[in-house]
Amino acid sequence: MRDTQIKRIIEAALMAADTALGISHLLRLFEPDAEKPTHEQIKKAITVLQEECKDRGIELRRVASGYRYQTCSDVQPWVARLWQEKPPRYSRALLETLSLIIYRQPVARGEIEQVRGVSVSSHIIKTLLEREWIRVIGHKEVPGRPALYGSTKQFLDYFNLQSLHELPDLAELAGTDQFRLDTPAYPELDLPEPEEDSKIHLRVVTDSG
Amino acid sequence: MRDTQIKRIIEAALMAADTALGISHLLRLFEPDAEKPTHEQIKKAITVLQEECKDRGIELRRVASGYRYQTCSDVQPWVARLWQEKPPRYSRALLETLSLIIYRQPVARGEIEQVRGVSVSSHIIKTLLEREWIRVIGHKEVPGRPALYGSTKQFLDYFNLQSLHELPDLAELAGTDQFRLDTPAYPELDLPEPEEDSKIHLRVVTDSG
Amino acid sequence: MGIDSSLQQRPQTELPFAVVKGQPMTDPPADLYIPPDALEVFLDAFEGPLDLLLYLIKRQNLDILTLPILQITQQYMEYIKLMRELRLELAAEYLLMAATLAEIKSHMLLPKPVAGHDEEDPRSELVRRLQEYARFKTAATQINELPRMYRDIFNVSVIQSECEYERPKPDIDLTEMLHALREVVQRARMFASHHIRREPLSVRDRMSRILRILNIEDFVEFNRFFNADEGRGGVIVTFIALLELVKGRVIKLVQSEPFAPIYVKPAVKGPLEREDD
Repeated sequence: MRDTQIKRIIEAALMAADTALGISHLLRLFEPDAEKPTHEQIKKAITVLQEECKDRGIELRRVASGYRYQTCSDVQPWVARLWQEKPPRYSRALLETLSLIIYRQPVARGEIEQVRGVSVSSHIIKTLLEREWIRVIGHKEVPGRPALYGSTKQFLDYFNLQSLHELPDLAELAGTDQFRLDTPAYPELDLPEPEEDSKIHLRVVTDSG
Repeated sequence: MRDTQIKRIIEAALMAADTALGISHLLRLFEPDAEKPTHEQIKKAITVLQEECKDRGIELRRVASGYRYQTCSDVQPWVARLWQEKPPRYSRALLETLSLIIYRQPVARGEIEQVRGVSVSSHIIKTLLEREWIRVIGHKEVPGRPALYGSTKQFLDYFNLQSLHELPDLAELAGTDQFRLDTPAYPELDLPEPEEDSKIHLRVVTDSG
Repeated sequence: MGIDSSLQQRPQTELPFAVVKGQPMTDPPADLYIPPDALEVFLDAFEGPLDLLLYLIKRQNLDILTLPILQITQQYMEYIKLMRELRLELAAEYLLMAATLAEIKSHMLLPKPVAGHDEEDPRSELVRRLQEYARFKTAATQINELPRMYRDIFNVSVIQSECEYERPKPDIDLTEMLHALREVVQRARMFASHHIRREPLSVRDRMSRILRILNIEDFVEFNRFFNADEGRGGVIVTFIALLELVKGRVIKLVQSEPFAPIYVKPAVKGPLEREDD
């Protein structure tokens, strides 16, 4: 492979990646190729790319975890205005996915898709994981071993909640009168005060002799 | 402000943004400045930046909602290896429904069903709406007031288009008068999408001598 | 009008309509010797009767404009017959098309009306529909071939220089999220098959908490999940949460012998798959 092509690939990869990439990571991009560039060739390409940034609004910097392109600090005042004007917003799909994870946790992606009727993009899950509002708390023992998601302490903190119990019940939300999809599964099971006429009589024997 | 500086700011802003930016948006980045560049200066800077992409792994492309930097499609095989995940594949049913909405807009579901000869699943419409490739642009004044769908800017952006005019003319797609069925209308139709490990090999022989 | 005489002479049974596992099949199976899945796969390959017809026409390089209706009808019916013999659920559209074809066929066999009276060719409507559908099929193929984000092209996203400030993350408020939830629940209600049970959050919350404990310790004694301070309600919630997790095949209860302590462990050992999947 010619040096120009190696350089083009590395430039595109570093520009598209959302994290810094080390040289070994960049080498892996060529893994399946018959003709792989050497470590030195990659290094050389990076040096050339760095030189090409001269007089440009971006630079190719080396940070702890590898190389990454970033905007030059002197143009930052203008670039920052991109977000002042329009604060970024989350999509409806993300909000729905998050709320289902909160209320149906521990929940697998497939169940969310079933309720929503559309597939859940990996991007949404990634964003929620990155924000640390959800995390993987287990796996289902079915083919594919899907991850089960649950909420985090950071989620509670963000919404200024002490515990999930401060959230309204699903039934309340949907309007109790019309919300009768199914017989209420555990009608009497609202913590902390179970009703007296509870239908379930359960005695847990913790210490049987 | 000197042209080099304008160019540097625009380069950095376009590279940092995750959506395409129009010229008026770019102009607003300079809003609070004493010395604002003109529309023409911005345009000129973009042209210079586009020229500078020659021989590089990225390009500055104009799509429906503005300008954006993107990786060149020829380096896709390497760049795609950055992510383990495969990009979603869309079914023929979804793509056919989408193409009907694109070419026939504003179009109601019933008309799509008429042309395709089968019912359109809600799942497909929902997926297209959620991807924001289509939207409801009105309602038909007939009983039931069915929704009329049309395409969006996001569709154009996603498919690397500046406007719908870049799509081939429907009439050209298969010459109306001389309709040749040997045109490769069925690229994948030798039992489309059989699973790799499918144990069943079914070939339908409609005409053996 | 092309009636294919050879096709008519050829006995039905000599026409292999399918090759299954390399074996040509000349007989519609009396028993289910083609796995019905195979035909379902085959039928799934088509986007409906128009698509199936286009396929039949193309297979034989027939001219759509002089559509040899008898030949096509016969072949189409053969598929339909096969599907029905296999008791596959056949979409109504396929049967409707069969009726249309039969009607056109009978019109074709009728003597032509007196000259001067310009009656439309009975095939023309079907030909028009086939042409129209074929155009959109091609259009779909072309759209699929356009360079597409995240498949062929990728957005450049350069990090902002770290010295100034971090890029703001979107903010949401609780009511916004609850509103989204209400909508999705109400939408889901429209599908009768989906059940969002009216479950108190407490059970779901407890299920998550149990899993979090099991993330730290792999093997936890059953009793340890119960806290007497929570009262009867708490015990019930915990117990139901454990049962739900067992039912959902997320955890397992193990006991080495009768009356030995019961232990709880994750059903799946460790995150074997990518977590972001």
